Amino acid sequence: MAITLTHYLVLASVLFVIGLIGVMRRKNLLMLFFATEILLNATNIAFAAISHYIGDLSGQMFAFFIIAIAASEVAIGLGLLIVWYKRTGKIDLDQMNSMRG
Amino acid sequence: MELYLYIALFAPLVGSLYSALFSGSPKSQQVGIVASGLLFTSFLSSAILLTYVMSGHTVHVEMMTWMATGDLYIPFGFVVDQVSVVMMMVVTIVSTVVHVYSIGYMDHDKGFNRFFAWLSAFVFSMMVLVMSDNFAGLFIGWEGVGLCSWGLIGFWYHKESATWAANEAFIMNRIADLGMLIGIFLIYWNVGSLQYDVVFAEIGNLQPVIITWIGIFLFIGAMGKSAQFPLHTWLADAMEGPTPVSALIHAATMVTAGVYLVVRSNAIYDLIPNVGIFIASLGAFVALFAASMALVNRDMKRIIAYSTLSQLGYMFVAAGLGAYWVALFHLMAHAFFKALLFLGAGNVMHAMHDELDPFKMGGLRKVMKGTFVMMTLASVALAGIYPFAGFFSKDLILEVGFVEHHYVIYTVLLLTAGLTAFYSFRLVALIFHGEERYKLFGIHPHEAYKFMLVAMSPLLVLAIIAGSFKMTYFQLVMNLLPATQYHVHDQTTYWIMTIGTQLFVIAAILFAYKKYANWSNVPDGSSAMERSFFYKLLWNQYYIPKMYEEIFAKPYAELSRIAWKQIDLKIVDATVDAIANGIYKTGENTRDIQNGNLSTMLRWMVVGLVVLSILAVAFTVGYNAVGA
Amino acid sequence: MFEAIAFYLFAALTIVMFTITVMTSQALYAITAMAAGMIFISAFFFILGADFLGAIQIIVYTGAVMALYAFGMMFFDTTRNVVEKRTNPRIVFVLGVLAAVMVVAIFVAPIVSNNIQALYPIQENVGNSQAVGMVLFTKYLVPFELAAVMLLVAMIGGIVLAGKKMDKSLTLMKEEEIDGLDEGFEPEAGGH
Amino acid sequence: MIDHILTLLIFFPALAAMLGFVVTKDSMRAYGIAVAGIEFLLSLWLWYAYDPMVSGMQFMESAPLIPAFGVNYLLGVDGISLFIIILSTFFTLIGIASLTEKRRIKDLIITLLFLEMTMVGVFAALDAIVFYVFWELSLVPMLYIIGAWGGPLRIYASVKFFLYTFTGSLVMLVGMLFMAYFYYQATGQWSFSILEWYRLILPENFQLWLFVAFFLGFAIKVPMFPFHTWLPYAHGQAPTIGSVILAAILLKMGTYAFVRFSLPLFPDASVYFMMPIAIISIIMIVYTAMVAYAQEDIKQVVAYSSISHMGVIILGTFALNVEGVSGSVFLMLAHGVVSGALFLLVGVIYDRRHTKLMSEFGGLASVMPRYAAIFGIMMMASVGLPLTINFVGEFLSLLGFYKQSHMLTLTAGTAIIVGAIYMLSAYKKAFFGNVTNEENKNLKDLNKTELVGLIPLTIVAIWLGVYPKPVLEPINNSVESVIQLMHDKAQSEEAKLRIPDLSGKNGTNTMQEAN
Repeated sequence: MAITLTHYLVLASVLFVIGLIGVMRRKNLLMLFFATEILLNATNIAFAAISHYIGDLSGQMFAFFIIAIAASEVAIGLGLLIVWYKRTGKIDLDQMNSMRG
Repeated sequence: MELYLYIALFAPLVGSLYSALFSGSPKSQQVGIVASGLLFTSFLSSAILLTYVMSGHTVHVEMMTWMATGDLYIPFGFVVDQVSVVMMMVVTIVSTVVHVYSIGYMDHDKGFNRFFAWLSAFVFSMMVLVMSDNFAGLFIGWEGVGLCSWGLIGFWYHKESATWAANEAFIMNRIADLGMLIGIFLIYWNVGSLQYDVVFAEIGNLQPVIITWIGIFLFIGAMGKSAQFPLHTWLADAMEGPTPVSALIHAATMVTAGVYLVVRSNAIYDLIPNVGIFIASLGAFVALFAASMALVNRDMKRIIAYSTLSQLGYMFVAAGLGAYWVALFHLMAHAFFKALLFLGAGNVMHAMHDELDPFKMGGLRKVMKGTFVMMTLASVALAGIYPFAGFFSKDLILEVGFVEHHYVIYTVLLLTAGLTAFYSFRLVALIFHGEERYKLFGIHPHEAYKFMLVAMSPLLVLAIIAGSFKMTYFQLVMNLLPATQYHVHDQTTYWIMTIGTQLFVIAAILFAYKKYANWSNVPDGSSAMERSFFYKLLWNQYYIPKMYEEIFAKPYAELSRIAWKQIDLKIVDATVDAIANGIYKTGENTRDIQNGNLSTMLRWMVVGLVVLSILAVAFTVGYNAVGA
Repeated sequence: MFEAIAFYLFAALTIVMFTITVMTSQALYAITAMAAGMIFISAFFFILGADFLGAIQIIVYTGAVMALYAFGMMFFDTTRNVVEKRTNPRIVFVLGVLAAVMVVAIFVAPIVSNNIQALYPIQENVGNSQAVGMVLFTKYLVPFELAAVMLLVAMIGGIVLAGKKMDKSLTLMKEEEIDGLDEGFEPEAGGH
Repeated sequence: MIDHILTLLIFFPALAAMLGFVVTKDSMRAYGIAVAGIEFLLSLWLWYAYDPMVSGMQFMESAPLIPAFGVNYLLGVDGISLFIIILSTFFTLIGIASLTEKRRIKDLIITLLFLEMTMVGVFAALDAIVFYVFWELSLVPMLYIIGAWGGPLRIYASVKFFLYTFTGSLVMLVGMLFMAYFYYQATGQWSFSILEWYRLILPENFQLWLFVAFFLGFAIKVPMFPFHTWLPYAHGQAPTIGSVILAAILLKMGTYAFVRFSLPLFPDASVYFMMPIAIISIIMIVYTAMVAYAQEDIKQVVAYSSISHMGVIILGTFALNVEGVSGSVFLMLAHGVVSGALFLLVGVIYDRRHTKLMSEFGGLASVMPRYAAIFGIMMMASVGLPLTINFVGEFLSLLGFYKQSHMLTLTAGTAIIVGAIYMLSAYKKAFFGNVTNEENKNLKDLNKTELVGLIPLTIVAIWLGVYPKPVLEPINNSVESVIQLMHDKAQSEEAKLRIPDLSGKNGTNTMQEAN
């Protein structure tokens, strides 16, 4: 039995769901970051797989850019997180409600 | 000749504008004199035009374009032909007299200058009405006289009754004007033009049903202006205006515009005899109906107003039966003696300090000789006694009815002639004869200014001799109107009819004198006659004004209030507000979503993602399904 | 056959690793599991023939990003268990699954209907890195440069944010003192 | 300069308004009058340079804005828009010249000049997007005027005004985008040019939907029943100048847009919806006239009378023949002049007494004769007396629609009756009778500032009633080309029948030739 694109897509979506669950479940900001990384990686797999099975390099290109974005996100996000932690001593999501409308 | 036409037309306008300039400043005699002078100029020009027309010419000018769009082309065009020149003469003569008279009558009024502005403006509108060569121009004049009538009825605007009457007159006329407007629309879309000559030349080619509708709608217009039933109530109320106004507008000129319209459109009405019969029947009905109300009225001016209404009925009988020239002739004769009657009544009013109840007068002939003579002669003319003007015109209408074999109409008109004589002389007897009841009220009557009486004299002369123009007049208008001679063929019948009518009328006069010449008390509503049903019915004008009030005015006001308070505010507006409120409330309620908790927000984000992707899938599936 | 075995093996490993990342309450476990998961993902790239991408995955993710997280964690108290309030795990799960199904459907639909054409077909005669380079520096040159600038900006931003007032412990200072340090320093961040 | 006169007309007031920020408060009025005066002269020059014999667009200007989607800065005027532009500049001038407002006059004049820019922009725009932009921009200054200088309920009124009109125009925007998309499908190019759209013949079912989308936007602006309730509030709370501009110009945007968009773009849909719209117009005419009769506040009488007259305009527009459409375009001007003047007049009495309730007045004719005279003339014009400006428009509108339906015209014709009823009774309540209220005994008659505003309006109201030709002729020529275009485009049998064919007529250019 050959591995088809569908296998990869199912895998990607399983990972994506894991990421989503993490995003929804986690209250610790650091953990939330991990979950987003999972989401990004899940898509990367999907892109690479599509790229492979269709024979088009655009998918890989997108994966590159996603990695670049992930890297920038981590840099900025962690920076902010540290500043936040230094001011409040907590990185709990439930305590960040200054945006209450 | 065009110059004279323009002078005749625009001299009153100049007079009006000149007077309007001074309308803000206190009374100055010269305004009245200038306005009267300009009116006299207009009269002279009309007279010159009359001689010109009598020599067999007509004048037709087109001053400028008014409206032109699509196929519609309406110019300011004026025509002086055999019919319009007669009207012009009537209008200018009566209005010149009334202007001069008003200088005396309005002597003590604060609004002297304003009065002349309105009065001259009225004459201008009337001239436009009669001289226009198309229906749109006629409509300008038509509405113009309506406006001036509004301004003049409500001239004493501090009086509630006057302004109410003014509005009533205007609005009632508007109802009729709508009919006229529809008539004009019908003509335009079927003929393609509004010029008289084109319309009358083409009208025969149309389908009979369309011609009938045109005739009906134009007549509805005429009904309003000429106060025919059921739009008659405004005329009696219009007596709130100054008396010269009643004389000029509500007796001699404006109210006869309806008759003029029918006469002018004779080419149309000739083709639809059925409508003609209806017009004649309505005319006969109104003649009797109005005369009956005049029998018991105790307001001098209203009695004369009802008499006017009654005479308008006569005119419509003639016009409806196709005797257009007879209608126009009666219009002319009536204008003279009725204006005279009104001006006389004005003198009496002045003398009696605006008292209108003839029962409170009596014996005035001693102090007001001139007025007495004039009013008596005018009443004789109105009653139609030989050789006064009324005899020639009114008896002719009776003959028309007889010759055309409409015996019912003839009988009604004959009866009305008797009633007319009765109420006219009831008025004369009550005012000028009998005991001097006015002394009870401490009034010291005095004769009007000399020049007012002099001003009235031309009307007196015309009221007496107008009948002798009959043949000249007939020669003149037969160029334009159907020249049917109405003669009872049998000589015996003719003489019996004429003499019989005369005797009947004289009997009515004598009865009136007998009953009222020696009246001594002021009735207070306690006599048996005053309590009878018919008296009450007539006294309340058949309860028609009250009915209109109850059926139209009050429900309209109530409905308006409901439309505003209930429908507009409570339904339409409230619906919109409810929608807005709903959205606002939704916002308030969903505000909790934005509670600032990032975790919750993330969850909502996922919900949104799911919804969006479901939509995407659904649309794709749907699209493929449709595409396949 | 080999490919299938590899796929299932790595798939299982990745899923397990990521599940640990999401579920554990120990921050250290989480980061370790995630680093492992990242490496396993690069395996898929190699299987798919995207060698360059696989290398990048290992270098950037496992090398740079994880190192960054590790350094970041030093600032926080990582020995303590992460205590989190749980609300409605069922909703979380249902939403997750639904989202997944939809994502799959969206990805699969156009591929199943086979109406996608390759814009930049993979050339057989050149290696993956070479091919990637050709596309990256021709068609995607502008995005590439932009990404470079973005990374630079992110780097500077990260340094500025995290490195600010490193010598002071802001937790020990009062609110006013902090505000006094630097007016431009997010005055609202405390949340009043 | 003549080549860019429209751009000049649009942006000169805006530029002057911006410069106005540096003008001192005391000289602001003079500055405003000067700017509005120059603008008015420019618009008169536009009229002078306009060739009345050409039925198509003139003074066209074009510059690409978003070439990829065919959005161009496209301007031009024809007989239909020319006079509304002049009316806008005229009323801005009159409004500033007779301004009696004391509060923050500088801001007010600057706002008015901005408003002038948007008004001229709407009427000169030939590109749907440009049109839309100006259409929406016009809301902002008006909102500011109501919100900043209005009465006690101004916030409610202005929010209502904004939400109503904005909702409508959003639907209209969607319609425009669809229209552009259809154009793209038909020709393979994007275009928002109205003139390009004119050439498109849409299938009838598309026409119906698009017509409804456009209709909603226009109808709310007009405002047509049952979307009219924002207007009384807006008028009730707006300062005099706001009401004047609102009634005279802003409402005309809706009716103008009907002639500019709905008729030539969707001839079949116009015929299809003719009767329902006529019935709505008749409801507007009669119903709002009744509501007007019930009012106690004289300004509300005038406000509701506006709605009633707008009904006649809509009726004339949907007569779909030259007489009716010319009449309705003319009536737009007429109603602008008359209702603008009436609002100015109401403002005069409000300035003196700070109340608009008719029961507070009575007998004003003897205290303020000049005021009563001018009010009387304007009232009679509003009632539609011949030889006043309104009559020409009303007569032609009704005449035109009579061709389409006899019974409906007869019903609509009651406008002349009900109009007389509410106007005369309002006049009677306020002006006739004795002066009962002590406060009214010493009211001053019109002063110079007020006369400056009112006398030109009176002159125009009578002049164009007696001699409408200079205005009616260019309108007629442009309308003829619109009608011919509609006839040529019409597909259904009924539409071909209802819209007259003018091609046999001498001197009629079709729109294609003119462009």
